[in-house]
Amino acid sequence: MELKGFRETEQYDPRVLEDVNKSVFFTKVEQLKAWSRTRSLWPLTFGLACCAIEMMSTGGSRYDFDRFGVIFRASPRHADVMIVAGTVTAKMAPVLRTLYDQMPEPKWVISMGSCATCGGPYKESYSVLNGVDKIVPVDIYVPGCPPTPPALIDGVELLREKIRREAKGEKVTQG
Amino acid sequence: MSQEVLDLVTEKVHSFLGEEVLAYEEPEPPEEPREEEEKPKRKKKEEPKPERPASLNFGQPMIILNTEHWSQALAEMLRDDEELQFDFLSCVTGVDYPEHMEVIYNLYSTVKDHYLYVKVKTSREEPAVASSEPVWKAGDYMEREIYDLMGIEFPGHKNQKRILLADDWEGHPLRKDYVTDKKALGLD
Amino acid sequence: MFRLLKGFGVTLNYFRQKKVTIQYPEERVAMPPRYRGIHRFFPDKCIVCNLCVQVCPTDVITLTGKKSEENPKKKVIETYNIDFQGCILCDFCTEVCPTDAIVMTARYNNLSSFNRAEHFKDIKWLSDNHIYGNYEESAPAPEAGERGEVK
Amino acid sequence: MSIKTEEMVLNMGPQHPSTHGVFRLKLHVSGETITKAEPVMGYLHRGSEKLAEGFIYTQFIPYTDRLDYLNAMTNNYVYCAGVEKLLGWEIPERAEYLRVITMELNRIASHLVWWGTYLLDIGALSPFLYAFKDREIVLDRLNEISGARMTFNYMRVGGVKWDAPAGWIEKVQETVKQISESIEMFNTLVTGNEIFQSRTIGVGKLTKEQVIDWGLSGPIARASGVNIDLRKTEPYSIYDRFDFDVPVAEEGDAYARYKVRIAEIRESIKIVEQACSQIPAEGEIIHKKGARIMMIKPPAGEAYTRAEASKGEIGVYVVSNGKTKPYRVKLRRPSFVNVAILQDLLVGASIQDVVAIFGSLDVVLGEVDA
Amino acid sequence: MELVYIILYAVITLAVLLGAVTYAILFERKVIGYMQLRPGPNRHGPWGMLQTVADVMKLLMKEDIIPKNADKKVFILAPIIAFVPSFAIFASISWSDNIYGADLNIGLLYFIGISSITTLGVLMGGWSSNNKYSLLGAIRGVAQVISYEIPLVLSVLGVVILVGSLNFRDIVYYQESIGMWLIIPQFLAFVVYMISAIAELNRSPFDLPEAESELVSGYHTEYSGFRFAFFMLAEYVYAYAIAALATTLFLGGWLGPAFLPGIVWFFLKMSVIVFFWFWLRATLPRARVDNLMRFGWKVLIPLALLNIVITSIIKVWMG
Repeated sequence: MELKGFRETEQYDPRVLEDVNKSVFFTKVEQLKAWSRTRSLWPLTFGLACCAIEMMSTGGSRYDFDRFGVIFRASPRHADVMIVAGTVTAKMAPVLRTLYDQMPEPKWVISMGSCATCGGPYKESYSVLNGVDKIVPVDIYVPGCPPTPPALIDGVELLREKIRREAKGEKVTQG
Repeated sequence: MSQEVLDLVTEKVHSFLGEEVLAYEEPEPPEEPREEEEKPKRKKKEEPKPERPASLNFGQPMIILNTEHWSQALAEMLRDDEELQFDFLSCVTGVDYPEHMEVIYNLYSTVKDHYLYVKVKTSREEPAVASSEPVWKAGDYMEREIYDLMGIEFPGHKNQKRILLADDWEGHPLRKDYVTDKKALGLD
Repeated sequence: MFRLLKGFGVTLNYFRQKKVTIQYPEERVAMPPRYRGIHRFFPDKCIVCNLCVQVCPTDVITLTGKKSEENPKKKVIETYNIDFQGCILCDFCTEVCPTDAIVMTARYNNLSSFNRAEHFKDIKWLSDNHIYGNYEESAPAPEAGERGEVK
Repeated sequence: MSIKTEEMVLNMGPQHPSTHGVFRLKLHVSGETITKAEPVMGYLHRGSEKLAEGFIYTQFIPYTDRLDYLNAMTNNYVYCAGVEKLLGWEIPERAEYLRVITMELNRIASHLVWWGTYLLDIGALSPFLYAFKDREIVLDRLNEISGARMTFNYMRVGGVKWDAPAGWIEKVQETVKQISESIEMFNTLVTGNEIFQSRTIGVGKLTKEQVIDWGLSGPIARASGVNIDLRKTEPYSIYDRFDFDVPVAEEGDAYARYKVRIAEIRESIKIVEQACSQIPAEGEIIHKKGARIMMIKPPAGEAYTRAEASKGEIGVYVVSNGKTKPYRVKLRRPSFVNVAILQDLLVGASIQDVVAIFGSLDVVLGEVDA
Repeated sequence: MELVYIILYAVITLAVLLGAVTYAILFERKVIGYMQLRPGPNRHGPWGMLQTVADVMKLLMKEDIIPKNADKKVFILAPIIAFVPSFAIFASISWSDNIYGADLNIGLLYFIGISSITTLGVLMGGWSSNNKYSLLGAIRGVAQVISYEIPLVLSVLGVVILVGSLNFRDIVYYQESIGMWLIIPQFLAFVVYMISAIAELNRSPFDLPEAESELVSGYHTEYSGFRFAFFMLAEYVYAYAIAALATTLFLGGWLGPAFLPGIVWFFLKMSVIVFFWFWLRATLPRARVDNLMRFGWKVLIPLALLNIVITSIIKVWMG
């Protein structure tokens, strides 16, 4: 949706563009949008397994997700980013997809931990989906089993970078 | 103490079902069938003997029944008998062997503080074991789980349907012959 | 009613107290030396015994060896890969390693990526990974019969 | 004129903030009263038991961590103890002490999480953060000894993996002191609070008969006057060496369960303190054969082993056929058994109490679904 | 010419209020954060000053989803109905001796009348979403507001009897003339007012209509983007309005030592009240629905009536 703006940005004089990028007040609309989006990433409270507890710890006092403007929302309609924290099973996959569809654009997905990334310890299991990227597009993969809270903060930080870079018109790989 | 419980259970089961149920032609004296040392076991393995239907398993009494002998009435007897009072169903396990299937009930008495393993054997072709759910409610979910994962039927269960897997799942994954094909399931 | 009011004192007391938050990206979260983070690999120490591959519950380690040039009886490692996306950090690979060729560092951060294929770490990445670690403790000396005896 | 009324079916979950994971409750509601409750689970069924059959004995230990991820140490323990029972091994004394200390620390952490999340369900924000703040310091200790924050993989068949690092025991003593100070604060903030009491007293009442019939265990059972704590009634490991009480309440409501859990944290602290002062300074930490993790081969046989986890009786039924891989591992997960009571317990309750009742059972979905 | 002033006043008030509300949200997050031993938002702008700005901006640019099953017209109208009255209330508030909007003779009546409309927005939102949680939240919300509107109005009546006017400025002048804030003679009314105000605002411990753990997000579960932002802003604006009313009625409005201008005193008093609400939120669990109703009808209303009786007696006594 916000991809429309990309073409226009290339017509600026690169020197002007540089100046524009430096200052918040002269920034292009896209980047202002990106700024507000990166500053206010609200994840959906979507805990599946062990990683969910680490996700909760990240919201706890020691790491305090709120510092970054990250507050958990219970309703998918209010959320910007879905942190898939835990094993996605065959039974859960359709539900996850529904929740993703219920989220308003623009939305992002962080795959937290081995299970969500590739099935992890349960990749041989008969009921586990090997990678949440099979049902929803994933933006960031956070490795670990479960990833520590700082690792999740890193993941969110990286998502921020992705949003910023995409607003500038760069293409960030998605896989 | 465990030996006494075993004797008591054997006696009660005998009077309930008749002498032949836990009968055992004795090739050796019944004392100390299985102790915790490994050594005698190795020997056992080489010359397989018929399993003792009433024995001590790691110090706890265990009786082995065939599925036709296991019934809700027997379960009720175990629960309600003054001297036994196995009121707490601790665990229900299903095991799939090449020739047969087993359901193991681990019973505990909160009053008398003693244990019992009840092992019920059933065939692989049509596995069915009388449900304990009407007797111990705890059996409800545990038996449903076994039905779900191993495909053992529990006649008498009020709500026997899949619990962990989706309702339209095919096969019973915990059976030894179940092949996990994630590609076919659309999971890989 | 008054017990309820006591609670206000508790929260107000916390209001004044020092905050426990670690300002993470600026401040480092110190993990203990034993912390199981991503691996480090020492190619010189490896004797290509394949134990780590066998013990890995999620089969994320793959390796190949080749004959050593100096000593044809010995094998040296050629490729060594850990597919970190599926690694559960159980530490079994380092536990069975007779020569401590594979160890776990306490590194947990900056491992996220845009692409899950980037979690695939090869021998070069693993041997260059020495940011911080816990590899001063050495495992007990392996028993003679242990190597290659599995299965 | 008659008004047509209709029974409403309310679906809670599988993604709902207070089901703590992926659990679904199908509630048939007439007015505000629940007429039928159907728990639907399996959204996190990962097939651990099947996987166990493909692993050598030790390889399954990390998977037990991921069942009840809040109380992984006891899961570790019960599985190792199950295999040790088949093997008939003696566990070195120091290892037993380390096991007890870590298990009890983990129990404290688990109850703290429960305390925080339960209060969050009830609608209080801060206790959640206070609980997690205190849990962090407990996790720090466990992290120092095992190298992980939640999925410890600390125990091995025959002992434990690591010895305590230098100065760890003293740190643990310091930590439990801190925790017991926090507990005082928790009591001031919550236990006496009239709003909290009005939400929990008399809610979700369970009788002694129900508890035994449904096979409930752990704090739920003890809150209904069933005095079963396996650490006391069937002392495994070295629990018979410690002097501690089993908190029991008679009321059987959510508030009683709350009180029992808070009291259990205190008892765990007592055990940890005693274990820290009794632990032998030196010694083996693993059975001499246990260190060779690829070589564990219990003789054929089967046994049921159980232990007291923070949620209740956790059991493992291991069937060995004398090979390096288990023939069958059955896990008796306390949450799975405990959650069954919801069908009975919720009927007649009103919608507003659902959260208070469900939360008071302390269910972990990883454990329900295995 | 006067029209220009009116419009100017409205625009300025709106802008200032919106700014104030964004900081109210930040203030809440900071206060609650501090009570939970964490700093709260501190990354975006100095001291996290731009946090709420970013939040609101992001919400305004989010995709606007109207659920397929929703009653479209009502769904769209609901946030507006919730939002507009909460701003309209401020027309009657008198910030200081010389800064004020409409000097209404029936200021209090206007305030209470208009503020009730917000509830309609809640009901419409919950109803039109066609979601069981939203509906339950809305029903709870309406039941709660109706129950607590009565003690709220009754508690205010004491002040009205004492002052003999519905005009906010008169009420403040009266407090100036008797030399004390009305919180002292009307303490009972103040307590009743504060408790029912919390229920009116759906704030913790009476936040049942949007109880996160029970009803996901209550009546605005299905709302996304700017419509949700409207609900959120309305909630905080309304909170400020109620605090402003409390300041005027009980805390002497803009009165205060002369070293600070009146409007600053007004804001300070308002902030204290708002801080108190945040403090409540950080401390207390959520009340039960039936207890809430019982408390409203059986405790607060009798108390408010008692207060009226006592006030009347005093009034008659003093002539």
